[in-house]
Amino acid sequence: MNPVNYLYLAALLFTIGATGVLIRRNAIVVFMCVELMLNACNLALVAFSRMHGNLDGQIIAFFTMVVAAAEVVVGLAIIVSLFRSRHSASVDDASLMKL
Amino acid sequence: MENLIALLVAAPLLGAAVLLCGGRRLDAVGHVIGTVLAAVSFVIGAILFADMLGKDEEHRAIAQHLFSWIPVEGFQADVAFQLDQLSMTFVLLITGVGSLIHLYSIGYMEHDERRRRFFGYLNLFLAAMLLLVLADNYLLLYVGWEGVGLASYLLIGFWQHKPSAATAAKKAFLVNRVGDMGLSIAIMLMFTTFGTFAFGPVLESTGETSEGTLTAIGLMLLLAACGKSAQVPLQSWLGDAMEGPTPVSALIHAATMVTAGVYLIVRSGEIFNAAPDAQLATTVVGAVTLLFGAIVGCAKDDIKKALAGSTMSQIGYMILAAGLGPIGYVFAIMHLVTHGFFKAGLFLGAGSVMHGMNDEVDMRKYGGLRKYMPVTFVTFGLGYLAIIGFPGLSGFFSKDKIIEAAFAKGGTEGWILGSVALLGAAITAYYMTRVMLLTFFGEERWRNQPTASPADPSVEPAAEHQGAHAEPHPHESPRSMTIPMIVLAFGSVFAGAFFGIGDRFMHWLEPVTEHAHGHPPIGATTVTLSTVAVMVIGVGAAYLQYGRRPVPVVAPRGSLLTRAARRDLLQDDFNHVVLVRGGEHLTRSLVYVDHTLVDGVVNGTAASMGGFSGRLRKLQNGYARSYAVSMFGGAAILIAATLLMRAV
Amino acid sequence: MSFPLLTATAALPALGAIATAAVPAARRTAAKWLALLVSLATLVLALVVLVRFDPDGDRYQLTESHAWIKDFGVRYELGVDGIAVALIALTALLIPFVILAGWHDADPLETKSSRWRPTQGFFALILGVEAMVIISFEATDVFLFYIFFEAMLIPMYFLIGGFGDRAHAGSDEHAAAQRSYAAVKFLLYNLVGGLIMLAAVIGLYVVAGNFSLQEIAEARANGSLDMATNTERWLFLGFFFAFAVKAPLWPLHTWLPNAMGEATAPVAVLITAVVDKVGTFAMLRFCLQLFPEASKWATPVILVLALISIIYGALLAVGQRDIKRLVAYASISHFGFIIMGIFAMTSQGQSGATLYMVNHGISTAALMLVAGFLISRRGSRLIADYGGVQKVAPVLAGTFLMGSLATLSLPGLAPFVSEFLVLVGTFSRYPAIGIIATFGIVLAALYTLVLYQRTMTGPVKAEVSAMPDLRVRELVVVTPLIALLIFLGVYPKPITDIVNPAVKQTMSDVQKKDPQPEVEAAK
Amino acid sequence: MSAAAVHSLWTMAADPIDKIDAPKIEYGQLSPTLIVIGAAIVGILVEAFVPRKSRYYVQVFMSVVALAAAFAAVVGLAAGGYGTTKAGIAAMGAIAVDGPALFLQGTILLAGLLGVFTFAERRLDPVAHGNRVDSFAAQAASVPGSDSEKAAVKAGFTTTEVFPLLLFAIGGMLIFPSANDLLTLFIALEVFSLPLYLLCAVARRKRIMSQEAAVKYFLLGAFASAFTLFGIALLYGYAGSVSYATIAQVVDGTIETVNPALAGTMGNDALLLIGAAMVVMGLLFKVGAVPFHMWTPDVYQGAPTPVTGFMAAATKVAAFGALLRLLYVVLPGLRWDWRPVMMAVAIVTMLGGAIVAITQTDIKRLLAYSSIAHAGFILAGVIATTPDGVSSVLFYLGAYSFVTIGAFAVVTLVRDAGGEATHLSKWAGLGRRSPLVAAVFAVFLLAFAGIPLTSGFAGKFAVFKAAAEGGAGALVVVGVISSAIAAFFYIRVIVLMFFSEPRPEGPTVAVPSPLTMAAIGVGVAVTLVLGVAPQYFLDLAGQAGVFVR
Repeated sequence: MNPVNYLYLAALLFTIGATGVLIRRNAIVVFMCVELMLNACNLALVAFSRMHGNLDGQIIAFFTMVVAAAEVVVGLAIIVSLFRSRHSASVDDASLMKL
Repeated sequence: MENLIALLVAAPLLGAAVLLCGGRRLDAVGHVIGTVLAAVSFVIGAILFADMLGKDEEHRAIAQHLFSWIPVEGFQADVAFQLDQLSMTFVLLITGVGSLIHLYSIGYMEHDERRRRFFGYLNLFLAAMLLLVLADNYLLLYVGWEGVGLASYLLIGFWQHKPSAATAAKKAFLVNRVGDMGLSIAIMLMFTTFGTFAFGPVLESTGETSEGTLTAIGLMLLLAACGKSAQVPLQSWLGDAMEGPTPVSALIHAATMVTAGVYLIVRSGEIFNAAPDAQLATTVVGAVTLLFGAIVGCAKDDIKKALAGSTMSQIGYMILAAGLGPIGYVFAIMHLVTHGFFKAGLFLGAGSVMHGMNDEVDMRKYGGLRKYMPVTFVTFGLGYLAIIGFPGLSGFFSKDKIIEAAFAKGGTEGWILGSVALLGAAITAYYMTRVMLLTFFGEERWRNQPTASPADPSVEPAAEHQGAHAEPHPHESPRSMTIPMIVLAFGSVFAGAFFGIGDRFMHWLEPVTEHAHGHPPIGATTVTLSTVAVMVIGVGAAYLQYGRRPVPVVAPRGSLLTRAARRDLLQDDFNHVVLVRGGEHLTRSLVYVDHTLVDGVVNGTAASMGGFSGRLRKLQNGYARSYAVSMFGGAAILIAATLLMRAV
Repeated sequence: MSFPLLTATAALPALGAIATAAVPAARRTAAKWLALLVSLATLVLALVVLVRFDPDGDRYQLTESHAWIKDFGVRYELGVDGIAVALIALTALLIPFVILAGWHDADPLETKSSRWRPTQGFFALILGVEAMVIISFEATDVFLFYIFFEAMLIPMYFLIGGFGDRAHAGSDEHAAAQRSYAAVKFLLYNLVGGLIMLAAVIGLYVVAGNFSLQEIAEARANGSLDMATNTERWLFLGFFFAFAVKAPLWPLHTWLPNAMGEATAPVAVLITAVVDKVGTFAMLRFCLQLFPEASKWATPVILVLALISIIYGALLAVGQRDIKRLVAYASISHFGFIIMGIFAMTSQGQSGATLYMVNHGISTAALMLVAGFLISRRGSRLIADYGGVQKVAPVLAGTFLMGSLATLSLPGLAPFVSEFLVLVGTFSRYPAIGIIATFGIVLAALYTLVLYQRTMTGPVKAEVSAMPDLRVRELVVVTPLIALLIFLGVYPKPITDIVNPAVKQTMSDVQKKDPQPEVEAAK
Repeated sequence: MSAAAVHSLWTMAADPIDKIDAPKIEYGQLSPTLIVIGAAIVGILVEAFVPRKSRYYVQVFMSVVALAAAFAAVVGLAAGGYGTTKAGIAAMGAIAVDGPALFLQGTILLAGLLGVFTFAERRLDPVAHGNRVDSFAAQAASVPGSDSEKAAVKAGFTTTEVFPLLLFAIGGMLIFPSANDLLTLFIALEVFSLPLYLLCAVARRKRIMSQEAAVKYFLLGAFASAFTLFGIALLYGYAGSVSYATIAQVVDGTIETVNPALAGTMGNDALLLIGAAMVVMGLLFKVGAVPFHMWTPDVYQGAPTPVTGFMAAATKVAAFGALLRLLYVVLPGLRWDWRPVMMAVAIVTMLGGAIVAITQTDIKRLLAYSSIAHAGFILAGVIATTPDGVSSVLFYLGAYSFVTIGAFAVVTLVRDAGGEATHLSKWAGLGRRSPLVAAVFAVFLLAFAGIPLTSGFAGKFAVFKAAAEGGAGALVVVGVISSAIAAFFYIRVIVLMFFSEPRPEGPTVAVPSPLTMAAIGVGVAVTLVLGVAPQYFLDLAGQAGVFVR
């Protein structure tokens, strides 16, 4: 199958993720959407890696996963603390600071 | 000898400086210092005169260069004096009459606690006036020109606590400024035309430039003259100027300063000779003012204002003469001098009357004063005869000559000007007789009726113990006041004859103003006779109106003309409506414009910026997702733009 | 390496400012005396400069030149020509009077927290301004000039906003608001001007590659540096705009009345007599030298604006109810004359303009300071609140009159000389403009005399009946100024001698010749 | 991690393995980064093993020492000529050690040092239960206002983890501008972002806002880095490598050995342009350029002020460093594509920041918007695309970071019952109450406004000059206009402080410990020195103005 299709898929996933970030209220979901975007990137990297026949892309993909994991740690910590202090995980509720 | 010229100016200047900066400790001796220094200046003048007479006509003019005043690339203004016959005439007049009036003021201002300052101002005036007539270039003349303006401003407003006085002073200065504008423009024109504004070079090289330029310069000089000499249309200030102490009116607003315009025109003779249009304008101004002043003089009940009108009209004669060119210059100056004598005399007389009448100025409240103040009566009477041109007295000689010259101008102009001058003579006779009768003859209208006018502060203490409503006790003035009057009376009697007979004065001035004999179409004798005739008519008319019938204390409503004349023929109202009111509206609206428009634009931009900011910051609505939207959109735009850049 | 006289002249007040600011709160009087002494010492230095300057010598003298910011092509270059010398002398001369006049203006009203030291601040700021003004007169490096041209706004800003009239002391909320509005307006106007100039300065660097006035001017003269016409015009406009705001020229003038109205009289003098002069001076030195062609190109417009300033300023002065605002508008009118003289591009005009800067400084100082004394007595700036002062305080009235007469440029007083020179200079090239401008002298008489009449003459108002006459300190301030006015009116030669060569130089920079008199032209 | 190395490993798999040659690491040249990260790791251990009472002192001491040492190392390297002559690529192509890198690392380290000082400040808040407290939550985990929080406060807990976090962030920032391939760039980005997210969340006062700031920063930051990563993927797809040098060569078409597999994608400029745009966007997010700026005000306001100060200064420095390297090393070939776009961004950033700031009422938000406007000014220098441009940007960053840290440090001093009094109305009459503090803050504001004799002016002049010479005159005009607008609100604050009457219930100015004093003092000193005699530093930046390829 033409590797290019993987790129299209990656782009699609990335867009879905981005859209999710834009439309979903729940912080956790938003965050998951971000993760989705990262994984879209991974897909693209791997696809390119295959096309170019060198390993860099795959290596980077691994790094990305690690980074994603780290982000989860930090992110969940923050989101949880927010949730505990306001009993809601809606990003729209967190709008004290504006203008 | 040359070096004396500077002293001439320096003496009174020193006086002014000392008196004005000296402070109270000089109060006791101030008037003495002032008078002495004025006299010193007169003596110096006399010495120089004697020296000048010693020389032959060609070499009489002397000059003194003090220092270079404003040295700038291509622009040379010096402080330098020139003393020729013309200047000398003025020097003697100014210092002579000036000294007399200093003397007179000692008595007149006796009760004023600010007498020292008064003498300071008088000295300042003398200095400025001498500077004016001694300057050897127009710019220095300009300094004197405005200097006398300042002095007159200070003296008119001497009793500053009187709003009327302060206003009159301001008015005088402002109207004069308009004239000064003319003078400065004239000087600028000279500079651009001749590259200099020293009398010598300018007047010699008049031939080298176009008549148009010269006309322009001439008209500008005329404007200046109108301001200083209270000629129509800038005459309005002189009447109000009578707010000043009477000696001031006598010295500045009768004898000397107001005649500076005549000096300016005669001095600039060559320019006018080469610019007939300017000359014509001058004669017209003179003629108009001559009538204007005379008519106003007839209507005024305030003795000083009546005399002021007469001054205006007499100077009208001089300007008229000066406008006639070489045939008139000499007579203009001659009339100027004689007028200096008799008009000063008249004013001092008026002052002396007021002095005896608790400063009452309304002639309708005088009457029959001749037996209470004989000296004043006699001197005033002589001055009166002189001004109406009673044969043999000085006025007769000078005025008659001017009328001749006016006719001699020839053509219709000549006829018109001449007849106007004649008419003026008649009216002069009329209103002066009126003054005379109202003041010294008739029944004593000042008895048992209150003195209306507020007592002059200088005699406040007196006024108090008399009570505000006490009836005045007319009395002769002190010696220090009568002596000057007597001296001036002599002048007004004999000066004319002395000058006129054998054309002494003409020969004296000729080298400076070069004289041309004018031949009136109707012989000189006819003119003389008609002059006398109209004079008699004028006197007669006045006698019929004021000598035979009792004079009402309260002025009758009078004819339309009379009422208009009482209001200076309404031109003051015109000024008020057009200039004052209009000006106020203009400035007020400008203030508004400055605040709303000019300032508004800036504040407006600031405000709109703020509003824009306020709207813009609404985007920062606190919702993380909308921030994400802007980022997403931004990214999209960024990518699109980048691709676009490549596409184009 | 000779003694850096110019640096010293600027550095002395700067150091003095720091020292004054450092004086402890309690020792207020000490701070005042320190400031006064420093300003006097500066005056001495300025006089030394005046003496050391040789009118017939090089164009720029007492020059100093040190590397400063190589990367910006900036050097620390000082040097004075006649015009600068005259203005430095003026500045150094006025500051002591300003300090003396403002002796009590900054005394704290109520005892604030011990760290609040208004008095020290006031005098330190004044000295700071003096230092900056002097160095911007001395700078022959565009960038160096620009730096201080901008920086002097800050101390001025604090002087205007921080210290009001005793009449409207801090307690009054409204007055405080007015004051800070005026201060902000002053700062923003000048800052915007300065920033636009900054763009032009950068542009100049891009074109010329360095900032040395002399190098650029020479390069322009000998054609080795030619700018595209448009570039030159844009740069010129950038520079001129800033100077026109500072000067101020209609329609950029509206900050001046507010600033002068709200500031104390000494500060007002500082603004109009000292700081604003930098603007006109800079037109003469930078606009004409760096952009001769553009200057000539812009002349008609500028002359018309100057003309408007003259008439407009005078008319508005007539319409004012507030003494200080009146003087402010009068100043606008006078600045119109100065700018007109500069751009008439005739020797008389430019000598006149330079002379005008000096004379206007002295005369406005005299008038404004006396007005300040008057206001401090009655506690009101409204003309209507006065009347008959002449009777109770004759000396005050007399000095006030002298100031007024100087303002209406009466012959015999200094301003007349300069004003007439400007008029003649303008007239000889642009007769119409010259004539219209002459109307200014009538209007000047109008507003000054109206002011004098309303405040000083007439019946004595109850509120002023107990008004004391001038005190010794105040006399010490006014008398020398008036004496100077008279002296320079009778004998301006000392200044013209210094100025003329510089003017000749400028004229040659713009390659302009004076118009020949008709008669000689005919020959 | 260079592509080549990995590749060889993979291909050799078939052959019998005799030895694996270890990658070559120039520890000396990497020492600054290594020191900091090492110290951070040790810091974690400290948290684990050192008794609570003494942690604070150990952490502060260690952080200061580490940063000082790292700075010394940077100076050493620079002195050793690694900035100029010996500049080169280290760590097998992953890290560039050259002028800009060292200059920026130095700046970041100094900023970090001052940051540590402000972090360590414990005199400002009133003593709680006999313990001096800093501006960080007693126990970030506990719910605001809950009993556990009270207990934590009572027990005198302090979040000393902030110091290791700070060190990690600094470590990431040190790598960021010197990253020489996209992978390193991405990792560095995350390494300094994640700790910052956390630091934002741990304020002692106004914790809700603090957490909100953290959430916003985190989500948006992650969002942005996702874009960056996708951009990286595309660039990799375009060039078949993530190494700057290789990509640059591919862009210029000067690459020597063309792998036939690459030929397909290499031609495809869409990949290149989109990829580049997305990577750049990630960086623009970090520098807070419009329209990616919206996190800035909220985060700056919510985060603990010391963190804000550090973030505002150091993040900008690091991000601009990376941006410069990306644009000058990787994409010079694309200059004509990105320049106009960046110009537009610069213009909207300058104007947007300045205009919105006019109506701000909170001092921290105000400074946030001003930092946006300044990002615009710096972009003007970036766009110059001349060596002068680089050095002007370096200089500006240096000058700006000190002013910023100083300014925020002053903000920490003005306090009332509710902690820092950041609402502008509370600052009224500060100049009357405590002239010194007000004067210092005025100096910083004037520097922001770019008044002559302050570093702000020198920097602004430098970048505008560079821009003008680089042919971006329009930017200069817009720049001065927005400076004028900006001046307005800086002056507003000064007016407020000096010309309006103090409120009776106004805030008090806390007397700080020598730490904050040092931070502020250094800020003022640098501001004035760079304003009056900037030549030396300009030279420094000038020498550092060349990137190694």
